[in-house]
Amino acid sequence: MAESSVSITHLDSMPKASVRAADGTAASSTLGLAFGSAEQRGDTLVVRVRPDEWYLLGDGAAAMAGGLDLSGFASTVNVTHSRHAVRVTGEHAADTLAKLCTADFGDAMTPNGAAWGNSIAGVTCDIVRDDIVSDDRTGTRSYLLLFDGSFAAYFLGALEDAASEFSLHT
Amino acid sequence: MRKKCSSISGQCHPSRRAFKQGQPEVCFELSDLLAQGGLRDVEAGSRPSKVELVSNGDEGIEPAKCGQVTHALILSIRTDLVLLPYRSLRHTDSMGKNKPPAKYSAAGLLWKGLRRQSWPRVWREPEFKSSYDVVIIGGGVHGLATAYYLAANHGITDVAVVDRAYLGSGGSGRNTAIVRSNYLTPEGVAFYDRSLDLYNSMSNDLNLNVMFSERGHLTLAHTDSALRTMHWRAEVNKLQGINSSVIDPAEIKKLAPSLDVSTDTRYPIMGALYHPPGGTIRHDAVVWGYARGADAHGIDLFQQTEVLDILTEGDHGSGKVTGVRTSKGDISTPIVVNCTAGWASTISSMVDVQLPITTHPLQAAVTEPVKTFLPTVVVSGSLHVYVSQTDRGELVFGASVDPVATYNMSGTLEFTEELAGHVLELMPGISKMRLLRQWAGLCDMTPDYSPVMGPTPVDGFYVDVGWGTYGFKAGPVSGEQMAACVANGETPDLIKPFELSRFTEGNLVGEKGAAAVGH
Amino acid sequence: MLLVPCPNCGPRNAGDLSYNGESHARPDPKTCTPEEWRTYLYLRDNPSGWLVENWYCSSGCRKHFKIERHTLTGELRSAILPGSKPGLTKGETK
Amino acid sequence: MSNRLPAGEGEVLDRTQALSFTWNGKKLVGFEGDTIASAIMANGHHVFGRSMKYHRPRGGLTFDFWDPNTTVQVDNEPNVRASHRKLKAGMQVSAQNVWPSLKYDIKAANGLVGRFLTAGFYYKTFMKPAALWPKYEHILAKFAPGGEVDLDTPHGRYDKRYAHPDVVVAGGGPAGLSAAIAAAEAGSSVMLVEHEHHVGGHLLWGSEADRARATDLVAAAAAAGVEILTNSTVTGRYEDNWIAISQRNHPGVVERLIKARAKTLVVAAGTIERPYVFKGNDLPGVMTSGAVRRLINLYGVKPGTQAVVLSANESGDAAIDDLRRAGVSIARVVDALTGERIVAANGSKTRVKEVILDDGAKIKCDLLVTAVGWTTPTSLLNMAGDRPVYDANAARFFPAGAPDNVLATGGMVGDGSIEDLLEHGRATGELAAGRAVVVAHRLQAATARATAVVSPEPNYPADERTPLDRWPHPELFRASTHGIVDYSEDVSSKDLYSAAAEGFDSVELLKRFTTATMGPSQGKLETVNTVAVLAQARGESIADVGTTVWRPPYAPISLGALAGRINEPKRVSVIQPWHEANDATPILAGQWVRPDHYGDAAAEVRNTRENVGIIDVTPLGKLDLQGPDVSKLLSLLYTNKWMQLPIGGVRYGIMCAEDGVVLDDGVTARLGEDHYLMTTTSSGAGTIWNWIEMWLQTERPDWQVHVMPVTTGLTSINIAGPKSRELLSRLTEIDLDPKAFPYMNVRQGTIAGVDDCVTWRIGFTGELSYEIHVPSGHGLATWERLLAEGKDLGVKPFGLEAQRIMRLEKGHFIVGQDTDGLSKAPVTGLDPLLKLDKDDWAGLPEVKWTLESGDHPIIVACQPDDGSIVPEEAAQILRAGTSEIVGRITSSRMSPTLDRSICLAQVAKEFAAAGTSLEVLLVDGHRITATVMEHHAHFDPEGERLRG
Repeated sequence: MAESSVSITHLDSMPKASVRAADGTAASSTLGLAFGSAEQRGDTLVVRVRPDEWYLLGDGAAAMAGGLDLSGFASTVNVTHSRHAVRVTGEHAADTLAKLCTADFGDAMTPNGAAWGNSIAGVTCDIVRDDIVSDDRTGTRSYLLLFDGSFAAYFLGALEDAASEFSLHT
Repeated sequence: MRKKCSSISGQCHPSRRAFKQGQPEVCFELSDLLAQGGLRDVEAGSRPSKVELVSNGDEGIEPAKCGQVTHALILSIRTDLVLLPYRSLRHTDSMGKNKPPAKYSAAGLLWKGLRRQSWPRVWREPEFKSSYDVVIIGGGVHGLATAYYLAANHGITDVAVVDRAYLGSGGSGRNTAIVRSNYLTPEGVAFYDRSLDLYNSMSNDLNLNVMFSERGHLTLAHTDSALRTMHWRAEVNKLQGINSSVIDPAEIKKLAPSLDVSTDTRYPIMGALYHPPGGTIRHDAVVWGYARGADAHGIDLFQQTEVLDILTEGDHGSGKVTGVRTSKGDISTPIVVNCTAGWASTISSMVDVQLPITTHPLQAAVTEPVKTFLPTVVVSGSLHVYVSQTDRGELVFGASVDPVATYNMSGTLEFTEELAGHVLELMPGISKMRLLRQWAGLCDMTPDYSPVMGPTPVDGFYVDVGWGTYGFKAGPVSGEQMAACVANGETPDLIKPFELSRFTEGNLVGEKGAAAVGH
Repeated sequence: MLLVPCPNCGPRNAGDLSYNGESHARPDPKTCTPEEWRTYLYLRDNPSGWLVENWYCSSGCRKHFKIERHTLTGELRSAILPGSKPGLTKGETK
Repeated sequence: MSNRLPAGEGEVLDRTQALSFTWNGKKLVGFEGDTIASAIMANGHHVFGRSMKYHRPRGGLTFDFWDPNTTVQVDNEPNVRASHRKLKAGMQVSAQNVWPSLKYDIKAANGLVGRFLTAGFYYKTFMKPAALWPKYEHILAKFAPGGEVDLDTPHGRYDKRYAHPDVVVAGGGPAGLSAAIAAAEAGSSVMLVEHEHHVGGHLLWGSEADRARATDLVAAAAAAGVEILTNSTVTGRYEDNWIAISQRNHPGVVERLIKARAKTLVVAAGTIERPYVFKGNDLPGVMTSGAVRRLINLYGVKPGTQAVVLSANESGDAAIDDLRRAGVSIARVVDALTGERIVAANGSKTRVKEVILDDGAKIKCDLLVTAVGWTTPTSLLNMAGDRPVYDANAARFFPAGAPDNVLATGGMVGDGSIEDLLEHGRATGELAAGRAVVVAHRLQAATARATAVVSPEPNYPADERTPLDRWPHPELFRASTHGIVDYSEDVSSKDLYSAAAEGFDSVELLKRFTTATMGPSQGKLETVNTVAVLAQARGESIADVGTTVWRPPYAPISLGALAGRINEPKRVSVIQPWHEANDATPILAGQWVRPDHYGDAAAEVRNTRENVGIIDVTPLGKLDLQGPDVSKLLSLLYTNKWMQLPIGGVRYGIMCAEDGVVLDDGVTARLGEDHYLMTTTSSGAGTIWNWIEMWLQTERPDWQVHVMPVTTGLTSINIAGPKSRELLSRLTEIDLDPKAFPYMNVRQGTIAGVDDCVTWRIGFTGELSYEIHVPSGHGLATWERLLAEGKDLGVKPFGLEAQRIMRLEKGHFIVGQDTDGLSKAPVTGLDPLLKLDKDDWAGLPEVKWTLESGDHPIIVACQPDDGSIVPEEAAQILRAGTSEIVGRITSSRMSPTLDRSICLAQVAKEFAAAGTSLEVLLVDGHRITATVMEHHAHFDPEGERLRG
């Protein structure tokens, strides 16, 4: 990734669903995962972002949400338009975010597959580390950031400003 | 105690009282100097040849010939020579049992300088007694002012003031020394305006220059709702006769040219509440002035004396005070006044009086000095910052209290970051100035942004607490009123709205109205 | 900045959470006296020492929890989610 | 006259790079690597400025960061530390605190006046007459020390970053380097922070062997992966090892603040050489041994020609060697270890001339070097709770009581050979690394992550380091004469004596009264001497007097760096680009930027009342509520009843805080059996979300409700006006017939081709109106469709101001404007909404008691009798003919619809009856009358228009 030390991509049309489900419900056991982790299932990234909330991200989100058994105390909301997604990728992705966020982006605390909520540049975000694994098995750091879309113009500006000391590609 | 005092509190000028009581009064006029065209016109080197001053030893200075105009000497800090005509000096021998303090004056300074003498102790190191009429807990402005006025206004001098550290070690020495009276409610305005009056005459009343700088006070509004609140305050203020009005950005720029009043900022300055009588004061000097004054009246000040318990008889939470247990020993007393901040709940819990208080740190910081450029006090509620520049050139900053309740005064990095960000929003040109020191004080916050003053369910236990971020401003009037409250056994009208009972009765003070409106 | 041990998210900077202060039991609004209700509303122990207080992990798991904190030293003893047993997480102590 | 020495082995200069600059307007040349001060000194100038109070000329004292005497103005930057800042070509450097000029002789004034200007003199004078104090104050302010701020200085680029290193090492001397290397070799991530421009500490100005060792250490640190930050300072240590680092040499930024959560902090700040207090100790040419060593060895500057050296230690002895090598003749070595002392120094106005010894000998010289001992800069340790203890044998303070995650090493904790210091540093680094491993483990274990490995906790390593020796050192603080203790504050030991005699005899009172230690070096040089002089004055030992606590920051940090990039979050709706393109005047409402108007708010009102208008109300807080217990939740939080709301119904409600004060209001719709959509005020959205979560999680944990904020997900557009039905019907298949879709109802369906829209019929403006909530990806297109489809109907956008006028015409109150922080629900006058017969709701008891007492103000509509006058919002309402406040105008506007002024006001209950005449005090002081109206609504009180 020499030509691009950090890149910022606004994924504004990515379908997203939120599933809330209490322990012991069918939806909870179907989605599974430990709190704070993410897993790619087919074309959907499943993220257990809070103890009782999952994000379903990607083209299969609606279908997966629609297919859940919502018996018991469980519900879904389409958050495609509420939560915007930005992907920050590259060698300096973590360095860029470390200028704006208190989180420890090191492997020990936030390994690939980690998911957590944190404020970035004053905006509350849900962060998913899902490194891009290329053919030669060299992972490239990548973070998916979900945040309230009304902040988008400000937030992208702050990210790009932070990234500008590295070699930024948008 | 419940002694009645013949003088009506606040009516009698302290210096007149002092004269009546047979203490020396020294004053000197500079009107001659003014008549010559002011200080700038005084020629360098025009030193008078004759000086007539006689010392009466440790008690300060005394002129050789009372009432005779004697000229004059140089007091200069550099090349400006300042003439101080020294006249109308009177002295009557002190017949009172209290030894008067050394009189401070320019002439005294000269005299001591000429004779290479040092000044006597500013207050005594008293002997610890086992009994007092009144024990005041807390050696800050509130406690010392209460002590001073008990003696000065009510003749009650068998009083001990105890402090766990040194005098003025708490909020009195940690605040940003801003005074003003442009509050929202009529009761608040009346109260703080009396305080401002006392501050105005304090240097003379206490014979110690507290360096009151009436430099004007600007409270900025960045939103239409904030502007509405400013108008509200201005209107209430004006009805109370307080000089307070809302001004526009152009006028703000004239008063404080360093402010960015352009409209394209994130927090545009839309207007400000301007309060010309507001200003700054040397906070330590106020503490020392009251301490010295109280001491001169025979009141005993005990530093490094911690209150361990308050002794009572009768039921918990409703008994009667009998004494105080301190780290230096027990004192029997029927009256204890809690004048603490940061320990108000702890002290009150000794007599099972629960207070509507949570304790939060309020942080402050100061920059390296630069040549003065900011002539007024600037406050922005929305940006949680207030700033003034001292005569020494340092910018002094304060903020709003930290949200997390704590008794820890170590200060945070975040405070300095937010402060700097907000200050640079207001004054973008000072990014190269450097923060020199940060510190914190403890603020006892109440639900209605107003203090808790007066008696409690425990007989003899009085409180003067809950001063939030505005305790320093209120120091003098609180002392005056608490002294009246203790001496007369009834709560004066000026502090009636602030009694503890208002919380269980549901009569909160309206200052919260402004604090909760808009941002 | 203080590290606050969210029982779910682990130690987090206090600035990432919301502080809700001292815990007080809510009286029955139908039967309480004005004094009881206003004690609940306004009066606080405010100890200079150990205090059980409420926090909200507003940017993380969005759970309310309690911690026991020493208001003078900053030391933390435990973090508790509502309904769970005390002593769930040991805080970092100084 | 040049003081530049021939090139030396250890110098940090690049003599091939000559740099020109100006000093007080005079053109000088230095070299790359010079500090500003070394360059000025090399050019033969010895006076850098004048002292603050007595305006005595001052020369360099320590020639390092803490030098109190070499602060200068550089271009538009005040207070630059010339002994630390590297010289750059083109710098315009000038002396500060000189008036009228650096050379002006004020000897007469300082000699004459000094004794009158004792510490605290200003407290004792200028009292009378009071009117004159401002003039004095004005003059005093002219004496303010420091440089000048150029208010047009642009905000340069400053930056910040967070870091999570295992170990931060503060100080890059031998012990710090050794600790950093050991920690890194043990596997820790390490940041080594050095205040000066090079790591190596005193090795850099030492022997050839010392310099070689420094080079080896730096190479070893680099090899071990230590992140070395030079020209950077650990400025603070806050709770839980939250470390602030000011980095002044990061490319592209002026200064950068690094905020590091260190698992262990190693403090290796070394020692600071203490000045000696004696008469004449502030003459130019009097300096510390470290100063001459740095000048000669690092900067190739000859500090004088003939020197007297007072030496009590090896640093003084080394300085003697350095001076000899530099060709400075040694007039006399005063060996403090054998009891020799100096008494005073005399000088000309610009230079020391002779030194008087205690045997009466007078030695001619132009340089007096003192080596009298060390101060331990425990500042960072103090911030961690350490309270240093004085050791009389070693004549300095040593740290005591730092927490386990803060370790000190090096000269701060003892003395020894370089080998001893390196060994102690190594042991400290290993200990720091070992403890960091445990802290890291605890952090991981406490953070729930599927991938976090939680193994048994490693043992917490105990501190088994062999302590460094403490070498004996004579206690040398003050000679038999008085001299300056605090150079930057111009406080002498005599001042301290007299202040103590006056009763300011505790360290804190003394500091406050004299301002000693309060200046730019914050007591790094002065505190210990201050304590020592106070101890002398009190006749006590230093240990009894105690010490003072250094407050952060360790060294001054620029406001720019603390501010960093200014990131202030801003929110906009997806329609904002359209608003901007159409000349909307923006208004800030909390974080939101919204259109206030599009040029003429009154015209927008008229068009809406006559035709149809649309407004972007996206910031309205919206919460999606799902679950079987939502109706119970609504009943608990709103004052009115919610159990019977039918599907498709919309209801208005008021929420109170527990003290009965109005918290928020809004409408909530029932979309399905267990599905509701709640709206809140724009500013209340976040608060209410947290409020609901608090109730659900802490008070009603058994209730099943899921809350999801959807404010941004739905773009909200209100279509208002008599033609709104016609307009909306062109975009939707939803049956808009009033019978099918009556007032206060909600429908879901497709609008403008967009599925999943929610439409409710409500009427904040008082007109027939529909509020549509469109998935925001389609918000802008829908807005544009409405404008295009409604062209023939006269559709126009309207902004916040027009909406506010129309709501005022309808008499709707705004929470936080017409109510305030004390307004309990009965103030709204909406008693029918306050259901006291419900078992519970937030704030119920206070509302009940308030209603029972009847003692509360109330919101009324009123109209000035002269309809052309608009009383200001906040105009006070008075009891007629008095100045007693009985209420205030809370909202007021000129109504374009009624063509007269209209108001809402809060008044005391006795003034609330319809027809009551109110006396209103205008801001200009005039009083007018206004009449209380029967209804809150000034316009269409029966609501025929909105129900039509």
